[in-house]
Formats: sequence, C-alpha cells, structure tokens
Amino acid sequence: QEFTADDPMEVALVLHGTLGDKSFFDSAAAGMERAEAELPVDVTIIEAGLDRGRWEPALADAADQGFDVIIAGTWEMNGFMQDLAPDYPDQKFILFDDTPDFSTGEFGNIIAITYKTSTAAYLAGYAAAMISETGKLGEILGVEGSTVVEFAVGFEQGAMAANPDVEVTRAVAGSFTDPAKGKELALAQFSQGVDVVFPIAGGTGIGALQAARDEGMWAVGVDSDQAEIFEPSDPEQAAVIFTSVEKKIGDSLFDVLEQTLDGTAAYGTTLLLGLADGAVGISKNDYYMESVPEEVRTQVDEIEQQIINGEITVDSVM
Amino acid sequence: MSADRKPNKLNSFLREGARALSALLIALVVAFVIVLLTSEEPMEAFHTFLTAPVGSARTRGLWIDDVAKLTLTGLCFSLVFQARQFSLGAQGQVYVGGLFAALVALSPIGTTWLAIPLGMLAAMLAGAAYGFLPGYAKARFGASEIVSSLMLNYIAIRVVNWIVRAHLAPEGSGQLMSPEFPDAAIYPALIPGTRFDLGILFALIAVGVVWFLIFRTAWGLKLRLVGDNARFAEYAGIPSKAIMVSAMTVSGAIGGLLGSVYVQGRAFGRIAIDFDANLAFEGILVAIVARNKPLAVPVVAIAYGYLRQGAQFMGLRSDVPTEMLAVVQALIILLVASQFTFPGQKLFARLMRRDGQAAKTEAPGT
Amino acid sequence: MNRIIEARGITRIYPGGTVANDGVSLTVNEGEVHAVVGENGAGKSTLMKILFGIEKPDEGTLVVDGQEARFDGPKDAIDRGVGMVFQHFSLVPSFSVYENVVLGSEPAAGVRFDRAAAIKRVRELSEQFRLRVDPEAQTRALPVGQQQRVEILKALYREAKILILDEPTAVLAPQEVEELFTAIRSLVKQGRTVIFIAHKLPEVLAISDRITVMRAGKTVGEVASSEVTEPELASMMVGREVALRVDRSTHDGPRAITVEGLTLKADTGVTLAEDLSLNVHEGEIVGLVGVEGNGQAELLEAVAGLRSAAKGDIRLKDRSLLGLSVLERRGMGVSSIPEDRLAEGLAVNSSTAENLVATRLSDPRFVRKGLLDRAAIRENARTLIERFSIRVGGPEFKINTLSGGNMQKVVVARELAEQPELLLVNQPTRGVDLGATQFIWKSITDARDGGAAVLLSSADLSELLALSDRLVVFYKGRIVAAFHNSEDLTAETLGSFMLGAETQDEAVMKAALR
Amino acid sequence: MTELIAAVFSVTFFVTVIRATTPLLFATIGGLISDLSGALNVALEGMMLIAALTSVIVSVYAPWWIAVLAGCGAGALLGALMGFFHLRLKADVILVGFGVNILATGGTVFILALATGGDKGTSINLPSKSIPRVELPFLENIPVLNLLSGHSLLSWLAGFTVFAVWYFLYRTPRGLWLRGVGEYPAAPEAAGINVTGVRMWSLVASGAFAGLGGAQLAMFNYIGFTRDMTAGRGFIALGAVLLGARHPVGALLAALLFGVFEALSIVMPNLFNWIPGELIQTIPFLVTVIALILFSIRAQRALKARGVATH
Ligand SMILES: Nc1ncnc2c1ncn2[C@@H]1O[C@H](COP(=O)(O)OP(=O)(O)OP(=O)(O)O)[C@@H](O)[C@H]1O
Ligand SMILES: Nc1ncnc2c1ncn2[C@@H]1O[C@H](COP(=O)(O)OP(=O)(O)OP(=O)(O)O)[C@@H](O)[C@H]1O
Ligand SMILES: [Mg+2]
Ligand SMILES: [Mg+2]
Repeated sequence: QEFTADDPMEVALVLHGTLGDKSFFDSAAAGMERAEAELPVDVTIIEAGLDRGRWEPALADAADQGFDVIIAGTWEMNGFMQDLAPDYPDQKFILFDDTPDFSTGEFGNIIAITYKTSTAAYLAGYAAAMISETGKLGEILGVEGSTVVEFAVGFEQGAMAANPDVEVTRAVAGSFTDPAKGKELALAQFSQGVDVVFPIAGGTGIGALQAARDEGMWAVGVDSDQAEIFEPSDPEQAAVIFTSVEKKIGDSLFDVLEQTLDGTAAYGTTLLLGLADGAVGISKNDYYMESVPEEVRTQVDEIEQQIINGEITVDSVM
Repeated sequence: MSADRKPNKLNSFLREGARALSALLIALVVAFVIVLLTSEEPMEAFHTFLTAPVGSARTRGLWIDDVAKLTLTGLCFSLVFQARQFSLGAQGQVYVGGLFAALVALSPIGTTWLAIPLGMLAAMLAGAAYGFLPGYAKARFGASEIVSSLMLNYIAIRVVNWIVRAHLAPEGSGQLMSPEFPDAAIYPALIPGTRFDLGILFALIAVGVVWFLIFRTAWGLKLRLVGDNARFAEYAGIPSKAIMVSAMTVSGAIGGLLGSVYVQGRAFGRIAIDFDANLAFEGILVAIVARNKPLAVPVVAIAYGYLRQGAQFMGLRSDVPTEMLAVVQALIILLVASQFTFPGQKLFARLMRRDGQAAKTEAPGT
Repeated sequence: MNRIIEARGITRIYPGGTVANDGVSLTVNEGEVHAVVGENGAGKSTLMKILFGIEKPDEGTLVVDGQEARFDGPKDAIDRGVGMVFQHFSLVPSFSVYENVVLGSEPAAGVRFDRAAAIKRVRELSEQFRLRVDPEAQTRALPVGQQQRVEILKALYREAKILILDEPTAVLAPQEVEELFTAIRSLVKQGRTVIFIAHKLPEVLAISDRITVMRAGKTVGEVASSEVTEPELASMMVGREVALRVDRSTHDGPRAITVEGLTLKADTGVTLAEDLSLNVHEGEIVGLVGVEGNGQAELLEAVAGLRSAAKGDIRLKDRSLLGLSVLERRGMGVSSIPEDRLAEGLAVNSSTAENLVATRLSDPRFVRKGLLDRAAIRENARTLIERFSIRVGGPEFKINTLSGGNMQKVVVARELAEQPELLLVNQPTRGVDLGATQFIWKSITDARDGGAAVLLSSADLSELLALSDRLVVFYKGRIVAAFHNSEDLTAETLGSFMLGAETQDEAVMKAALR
Repeated sequence: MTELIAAVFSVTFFVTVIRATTPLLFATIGGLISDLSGALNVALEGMMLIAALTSVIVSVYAPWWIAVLAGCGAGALLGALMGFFHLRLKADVILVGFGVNILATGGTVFILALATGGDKGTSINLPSKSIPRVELPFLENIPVLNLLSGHSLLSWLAGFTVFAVWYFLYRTPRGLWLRGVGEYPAAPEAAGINVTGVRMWSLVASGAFAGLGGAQLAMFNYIGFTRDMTAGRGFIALGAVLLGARHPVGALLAALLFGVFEALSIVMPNLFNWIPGELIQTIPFLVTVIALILFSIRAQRALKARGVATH
C-alpha cells in the first residue's frame, strides 16, 4: 500500500507511562515528531499512564482503532503485543527494547528493535573511572528492572576495565518520580567519596544530576544527551554531565518507519542495534571534549572499535 | 397484629438517589466544559467518554473488571468502617494476598484445578493475617489503626516488590514480574477474549456474603452495635475488642481476595511489582459514597467504574490530555460528595413533614 | 414588675415534622425565678433553645427588655444578656475550668491569652455567686455538680441578666441541689433573672416564684408558686391525677446475693471501695445511698462484671460471680440498668428491636447457629414496646428518634423483659417525667415482687426512700450505716451519714445488714 | 558497621536529616492543625504537590521569598477549597481530601505543560530559584555548634513554626477556640463561637503549612518540579500527626524520627550492598509502626497512672 502526505500511514505510539521523562519516552516521542515532519505518517501518541492494568487495554484499543503501525516498548509491553499481534494480521507492530521469540514463526507482523545498551554504558564507565580521582563511582537506579540494570552492568564492567580497584556503589531509589530522594542518594554517595554519579532513574535521576551540579561532581547522563537538554536553561548543570549514555530510540523508530514505508523493513525479525549502527553510544559533545583528557578519549575510541569488532564482549542482562 | 410502620426507606433512598444523580449531572457538565476547553473535537471526545465503556465486548470486560475490583475494595473498607475502625490497610492486604495467590499459582499446584480455589484461599488467609495486625495492635496497645495500617501498606508494597523482583521473576531476565501463571491458575473468562472473568462473580458473592454477615448474623449485629457504641456493647456483654479485631481480619480477607482477583484475573495472570496502581485506595471513595452499605457498594462501583473507564478511553482515543482526566475525576468526586440545595427541595421537605407529623400522632398503641 | 423577657406565639416545627412548640407564650419578670414544667417532649427545651438563639422559631416573636429581638445565634442572645445552661453540658472535657468559662471571650494581653486574668475573674465570680469550684481543675475530672457550676459561671462571665437552667437538678445529689438553690437565690438577690426547668415538683415549688406549665407543645397555664400545690401542678402537666406511690415488699425470700469483704481498686491501685459486705434477699430492694463517687456505682459495676474485684467475693445463689464474663452473669439472671443511657445503655444509631435484644445474642430464641432470627427479634420488640408502652414508630425505628424518657423505657424494657434473679439499677429516672417515673418505679417493684433481688442506686433520696426495703449508706468507699426502711427514716438522717457527719453503732448496722 | 556509625555521626548526616525532615514537618504541622480542629486532612499530599509547582513557577519571575509565599498561598487556597466543599456543601472531608489529591496529580502536570511549553515531566527548562541556605561560617570549626550551619532558611522557620504553633494553640485565645472546636464543638458553639469559621481557618492554615512544605521540597531539597515529586510524603505526615500524639512537639519528634530513618535509608545502600533496596526503603515505615506501638504502650500506662480506666 502506498502512503502519501494526503493519505498518510497511521501510526500509534503506546507509552506504558507518560511523556515528560526527559529520556526514554520523550526520546521515542521525538522520533515520532521527526517522522511526522519528514515522512507521510500521522502519529498519535497514547499515554497509558502508570497503572499496569491499563497498559494491555491501551495497546488493544490502538489495534482496535485500526492504526497501520503500532509501536510500544520494553518487556512490559512485549507479552501484550505477542498476544495481540496474531489477531490483527493486517496491522504492523514495532516493539523496541525487547524482542519476542521469532523462531516460532508466529509474529510475522512484529519487528523488534533491541539495543546493545551495555556496550555504550561500558564506554561511559571506562571514561568515568578514568576521570574519577577517588576511584569511587556511584549509580542510582530507579528500580532494578532489566532496562535499567542493563546500563549498570555495562557501566560497571567498563569501570573495572579502566581501573580494577574501582568501587562502584548501586543505590536503588524505588521510584522514578522522587527527585528529592535522588538528590539525597547522590549527596550521600558524594559524602562517602564518590565523585562520578550515574543516575538511571528518570525524574529521580534528575535530582542526582542536580546534586552533582551543586557539589561540583561529575555526572553521566542517560538515554539522551542530557547535557544538551540542560544547556539552554542551566549551563552549569550541563557542564558537569561530561557524557551521556545514549539510546537513540527515536532515531531507530524513525528508521524503521521509513523502511516500513518503502517496504524494506524486516518484519518477523529482531534488529539488534549497537555502537556500529550509531543507535547507542556516548555523547561526544563539547563537554566531553573539555572534561575528558585527550588520551582517555583516544582509549575510549579504541575500546569502542574493539567492541564493534567483537574483541571485547560486554555483559548483558537482556 | 397490626402492621408495623417502617422508617421510610424508600423515600430516603429516592432522595439519596436524586441527590447523587443531580451531582453526577453537574459533574458531567463540568467535565464537558473541560473537554470543550482542551479538545479540538470536543463532541467526539465527550461521546467517547460517555459510550466507550459499553462500546465493545472488550471494553465492557474492562469496565466489569474495574467494577469487580472496586466492589471488593469498597467492601473491604465498608466492613471496617461499620465497626468504626479507620483501617486504611486494603492496599497492603491486596499485596500480600496477591503474593500468596502467586506463590500457589507458581507452585506445582498451579497446574491443577486446585490452583484457583487454593490461590484464593491462600490470598484470603494472608490478607486476613495482614488485616489482623493493625487490629491486634489497636486492641492490645491502643495503637492508632490509621497509622499502623498506612505504614503496613508501604511495607507490604516494598516487600512484595522485592520478592517479585528477586525471587519470582525469571532468573536474570531483569523483568519485574513473574512468568505468566499456568492456565489452570488463571480465572477463566466468562466471555472469551475479554476481562469479563470470575472476578466479578467473586465480587458479587462477596457482596452477598458481607451483607449476610452484617445484617443476618449475630456477629454482624454485634459488629454494628460495637460500631455504634462500644461502651454499650461491653455493657451488654459483647466483647467489643474481639469483634473489632475480627472485623478487621475479615476485611483483610476480602482485601486478600482482591489480591487474588488481581494476579489470577485475566487482566494480569501473573504478579508484577506495583500491580494495584492505587486502585485499592479508591475503595475508600466507594465505601463513603455507599455509606458503608454492602448492597450499595456494587452500585456505586458500577457508576464510578463507568466514569473511570469512560475517562480512560477519552484519554486513549481523543486529544484531551490524560491529565485532564484526573481533574474530571476529582471534580466528580467533589460534586458527588457534596450536598446541594435545589429550589424544589423546600417543598419536598414540607410534604415529607406532613407525613412525619401524621406518623408521630398515630404511633402509640399500634 | 418589669417584664424582662417575653415569648409570644412561638411555633417551632422540627425538620422531621415534630411540632415541638405550638403557639407558646412565656412571660418572665425581672428578678424572679420562673419555672417551666411539663412532661418529656412537651417542648420546654425547644422553647429555651429559641430564647437562646439556637433554634429559630417558625412563627412568633421574642421581646427582650421591651424591644423585639431576633437571635441569629447564641452570640446575639448572649449580647442581649441571655445565658443558658443545657440539659447536656457543653464543656470541653480536656479544658480547665477557667478555660471553659472564658471560651469565646477571653481576656487577652496582646495576642496572648491572659490566663492569670481569666483565673482571677473566675475566682471572683465563683465567690460572688457562691458557686465554689477550682478554676484550674480539669473539667473532665469534676463531678457533675461542679461541671454545672462551670456552666453557670460561663453564663455569668458573659454578664447574663437572664439565666436559663434546663433541668439543672436532674444530675445533682440532694446537697448539690441545695447548693444550687443557694446560688440561684444569691443570683436573684443580685438582680439576675432565672428560668428554671425541672421534673421534680417539690424542687420547682421550693425555688420558683412563678410557674409556666407546658403540655404537648402548648402553654396550658401560668401560676404563682405560692398559690399551687404539687398535685394540682401535676394534673395541669399531665392532664390527669398522678400519684407516685409504691407498695412496700411483702415477700421475704431467701438470701439471693452475698457480697463479702469486697475491695475494688482502680487500675492505678487506688482503692475505690473497701471491705464491702452486704446481702440482698429475693423480693427485696436494697438502696445504695451516698454522694456520687463514694463507691456505689463501682459496686454495681463489679456485680455486673464490668470491674474486677481486688479482694472478697460476690455470690449469686451460692455461686461465685467473680471470674464470670458479663455475658455469663447475664445468663445467670443478672440484669442491669446503667446510669447513663446514652453512654452505656443504648446504641442510638441502631434500631429499637436491635437494642432490645443486644444483651441476649446467645439466646437460642434470637440467635441460632450464629444467625439472627429476625422474626423473633421483631416480635420481641413488638411485645416489649406494647408492654412498656414505649412511644416509637415501630421496631425498625432508630433509638435516636426517641425522646429521652422513651429511650430510658427501652433500657428498662430490655433489662426487665424477663424476670431477673438480680437487678442492678443506677439512676433509673434521671431526667424522666412524672408519668414515666411512675411507670419505671412500677416496673422495678414488679420485678421485685416476681422474686428479684434489687440493688438500687440513685442520687434522688426521695426515690431511694420510696422504693427501698433496706438502705445502705456509703461514705469514702465503705459502708457506714444500714437501715430498715420505715416512715421515720428521713432524707436528713441519711444525709448526715452520707456526709460522714454521724456514725452508726456496729450492732445496729449489723442487724440492718441481715 | 563502623562505617555506618561514622556516617551517622557526621555533620552531613545531620544536615540530611534536617533537610529530609523539613518538608515533612511543615506538612505534619498542617495536618496537626486541621486534625485538632476536627478534620482529618488527607489532602496534605496534593496540597504539597500544587504548592511545589506554584513556587517553582513563581520563582522564575519573582524573588525566592515571593515564590515561597506563593506556594504557601496555593496551599491555603486549596485549604479554602476543601473548606468550601466540606463545610458549605457538607461533603465528607476524606472524600474532599482525596478529590484534592487527584486534582493535584493531574492539575500539576497540565499546568506544568502550560508553563514549560509542553514538558509534562519536569520543570528543568524553567530557571527556578532556591531558598537560601543559612551558612554560619564562624561556627564552622566548633563541634556541635557547627551542626547549626548549612540548613535551609525554611528549616529554621519550621523549627520556629513548631514553637509558634505551640504558642498559638496553648497560649492564645484563638488556639483555645481551635482546640475546643476539635474536641467538643457543642461547647464553643454554645459560647457563641463561629465553629464553621474556625474550621475553615484551620483548613486554610493547614494548607498554608503544607504549602510551605511543598515549597521547601521544590526549592531546596530539590530545585525544580517533577510530576508526583511529593512521593507519599503527605501521607507519611498524616501518620506523623497521630504518632506525635496531636501535639506540636510530638509532631516535631515524629517528623524527626521519620527524617532520621529516611536519612539512614539513604546512606545505607552505599554501605550495605547486600540488603535489597526495597527492604532498606521499608525502614522508616517499620520504625514508625514500632514507635507507634511503643508510644501507645507508654501512653496506656500513663493513662492508667492518671487513674483513667482503659478497659
Ligand atoms: N433537634 C430536634 N429534631 C427533631 N425533633 C426534635 C428535636 N429536638 C426536640 N425534638 C422533638 O421536639 C419535641 C419537644 O422536645 P423538647 O426537647 O423541647 O422537649 P422537653 O420538653 O425539653 O422534654 P424533656 O422534658 O424530656 O426535656 C419532642 O417531641 C422532641 O422529640
Ligand atoms: N438531630 C436530630 N434529629 C432528629 N431528632 C432529634 C435530633 N436531635 C434530637 N432529636 C430528638 O430530640 C428529642 C430529645 O429531646 P430532649 O433532649 O429534650 O429529650 P429528653 O427527654 O429531654 O432527653 P434527656 O432527658 O435525656 O435529657 C428526641 O425526641 C430526639 O428524637
Ligand atoms: Mg428538655
Ligand atoms: Mg429530659
């Protein structure tokens, strides 16, 4: 079927949460915005909210409403999509950040996108350990779910590679919406000698970034280039985020939509995206250039190449 | 034998009903105004709000599922409120109940026909135990049940979340939920492919059971007398503390049952972290609007569940921002809870008065 | 004489439809004690509430000091010099006396509440009007008599010229009544006017100058106290002759209840009653005499099973009651009419039928296998409502739709539904009108004649003297005197023992304790 | 273990405790006032949330103290709203409270989106201000006294508030009215006091204090607004009111107890990696339950000692 600007492809992005997290969902939404601008698609973003009981209905409702393509993400939505997709064979489904088991051959209308997030986190961990003066790094996790832990394992492995004596402490906030708590957790880590913090905790994490700003410590951003986000409103905040572990969900969704339009998208398979595809990576912006010494940057680039070549294997929980 | 006069229940029922309906109407008007202000296609959005819950078998299933859950949590609160105990522990009971139902479902029993009855039983026992705690602390030490039950909620949520993450989720998956239960452990759907499952049946049975317990058993009468005047109850030989603790325990069992309905129902079929999304708490609203009357609880749940679903679908299908739904919901609660005076009410009162006066004079000697 | 307050053609219809006042008129002269009498529910309290601005009349006018007055609330009434002491006190229990007195118009120093000034003023007032009470005591801990003084002080503090006292004597012991009358006389002497409501006609005649009589929401007449006798007044109120006469017991049965060396302690270890020994025989009423707080109420509680004994024994027909629960004792035939019907005698939001079976929830007639037999419960209620002529719409009507007197009848009906072995009675006719008093007395003596042993406590000495076969006087937790009732025994004699002014010979007491 | 002790006896720990306690204390005081006047205020959570957003938005355009006042005012306004529905329209106060909470969760996000031009999660693109920290450099090196340095101005205000509220309740006429209205409304009613008015003002004051708590949370503990950022603190405050025996000093102690264990649950993950995070998070709640029971046992004894029968 040909889609045109007058008869665009109807796309629904079903979020099992709400917009405004400044990372995961916002990144997906940004991809949709770009798609709407550049492709003959018409996007509806459906926020299913924080109630788990509402997620499956939201997805089913999108299918019922007849969208051509329905997008959802992570293991949380994976099961629902697997249950639903076979009943709507004429519609297409995109699952990001998790994959169904395609070997059964049932899911011909699903395409899955997964990211080698831990490889990018590995690079950040390496750089963080190198610029740390105390040899102590801190992580602040929202909850210990796979999407979050995936960042942490790569980060820890990279840090160990740079400095086998490095100490990485993990604190779990238990919430993605408590910035005051995130800030306290980071402050506590700083007072115990940590000088680089890596929050992987949505809104809670923003509090941790602020703690780094106030205390003049380093921070690693998550999901998007968070230094760039803060730059216009809070340059001081941006300046302590020496890099971010980026997972370019929006871009990859854009690409898959584009391929769907021209018929090259490989439905029924998983796209495994990594450093080589530019779908994950660390931000190498001005702050990175300024904060990270030249030789460390060179080493990071070398390691990146080694990971791409398979010379270094990075752990994963996915 | 002359017939007794009955307190005029029908009249007060009609009055209550009329009041609730008019409040509802005002709330709908307010909701419509909000939709008008925030939507490009207000008529369509509002149409979704009003009709979506009955739009298809699937949406009806969602509505009924909500009704079942709201009914159970409403009952849970009504029962303790009847005994004048302000335990807010339903949420904690739902969590421990859900956990124990999940443990049964994930054990070898999970694949047998015993999975559902035993899962429910385990959930109810766990919920009852969790309801018993604040009751006991109050009876024994005089510890405020409001505080202890609230704190026990927070504790239950975190502990259950931990067990789900660290012990029930598939090893190394990082998923914050258990694998799906075996089919035998999940409530069968009454209408295939929807959430219209055994949950609503259990909820209605629970309504009947609670009504029967409260109004037809000696225990229920004792419970109401204790709630009315605990000192009098003691005086009359009713062990008021034991009754109070037992009420909180029975209410806990209902909360536990709701836990089972959650995890073993078709909506989930597994246990996940944070699975109740605060619905357990909305039982307070249902109980208060229903004036703690067990038979009114499902009626309120049906109406409230409908509005809740309608708002949800408006959020999913229209451009009304999701946040506005909360605002609409809040206004509905505020308005339904309020008492209005309408112009006609004075006249009505006067008519009623004549009635009452006649009653006064003819009463003696009947 | 100067008319200080006047109500003309007042009509008040409550939302439920009750016509509480139906064209009522009342005229009160300056500097007099004006009594208002009438049966329960005659509309006295309602009229007073209207004078105090709490209820608004549907029709009619108020005239204060010759000027028409419209009260939108108590504040307006207070401003016009009206003060009121309610039937049920309105004092904050945890506040101290002076705080309750000044509440609402506190002396202040800047933003600060000037406690010293408040205490001083309360002390002055209490001396000026002979209303003795410690300004710094906690209200909760005061006996009712003193709480009432606090209420009166409250009105006086607000410079009330007209003081309304709604059934002030109902809760008072005889000496307290005397003290109250002294205070009232001192008030009148200092130019204040008092409106006084009471059910006990001797009190009314003793204190008032003029009397307005109400019946069924209407004024039926106004008389000067000096020109009317008690029976005349009673028949004006009720519309027929009323005689409060009790037949003495003729029956002399075996010993039913034995209290032996009983000592009762509070949780703190403070002794409430010590070494109590007394017996009650079948078919006999033993009156417990004493100023409130001297151990009578505690004895009744201990027998009922609401209080444990530190020492001694209580036996009913040779079986010890100690260690038995309230329910088990009730099962043995113990019945009990409590002091405060609202606090411990009734569940007011429950139906009349339910209240009437509340003490019999393990009786197989009403409860089988844990299930209620609703037909039997309703039938029981119908029977009792008829037998005790309780004015209520029907078994399903809630207790809070009844008047106080009828509430008391529900309690009496429940406790006397079956012939008890042992009947415990505390303040049976408090706040109850003549007719109902007559009825309740009759019920108690009927139980006695049926063979019940009765322990009766009352603040009303005339009630004790009217009903008791023997009387036992309590003072400071001990039994200090005992009497066989006879025509010679007077309230004065009892009074001097009650106050510990006189002691009785051991042997005489022994003999009277049987 | 030694590390834990070292961490607990550090100045930073103390500062953390005070910081964690301050918003809670304001909310607790707010809850206390309405509770004493006879209305259980379950809307503290929503009041704090709306106040937090209000102060953040106002602080973009005005000095910090105006922003704090605005937060306080927003809370007060919500209190008045509650009063209107509860006192005028006779709605159940708990229902009204939940209504306000739900209104707050949705309303704040909606207004945040309007204020930020579309952001529904955080206010990071609003340059909001913070409440000044009170540094006392001359105390820096004196042990114990150095604990006084580095707190929010509002923390000092909170401490003062406890005293002021105590003074108000127990030393001024209006405090007497308020306590009377809560304990036995018939008495002040008969004394000509406008009971409804007192209740109304109590709800307004309750909201104002909760509002200060929200301002502290969004202008000091964390600077900026994030959806649902109160994260249950309002309900914890509700517990603290009752735990604190409905007395300002009790409220202070209860809030502090909670603050201490909140702070402990913050330093612990870094020291005890092996304890699951969820279990560490339960510590403040467990401690509250235990404290409540211990406190109740003591109160029971005290009651007995005063000779009041408790059966
Ligand atoms: N608030 C009320 N609502 C409805 N009816 C009421 C109310 N108060 C009193 N009544 C009714 O009005 C009538 C008059 O009551 P009121 O209290 O004035 O009687 P009373 O003469 O004071 O009686 P008592 O001697 O028992 O004190 C009674 O029938 C009573 O039931
Ligand atoms: N809110 C109310 N609604 C309906 N009726 C009421 C209400 N408040 C009081 N009543 C009525 O008031 C009457 C009680 O009036 P009142 O207090 O004068 O009785 P009472 O006999 O004097 O009581 P007591 O002797 O115990 O003081 C009852 O008939 C009761 O039904
Ligand atoms: Mg009266
Ligand atoms: Mg009376």
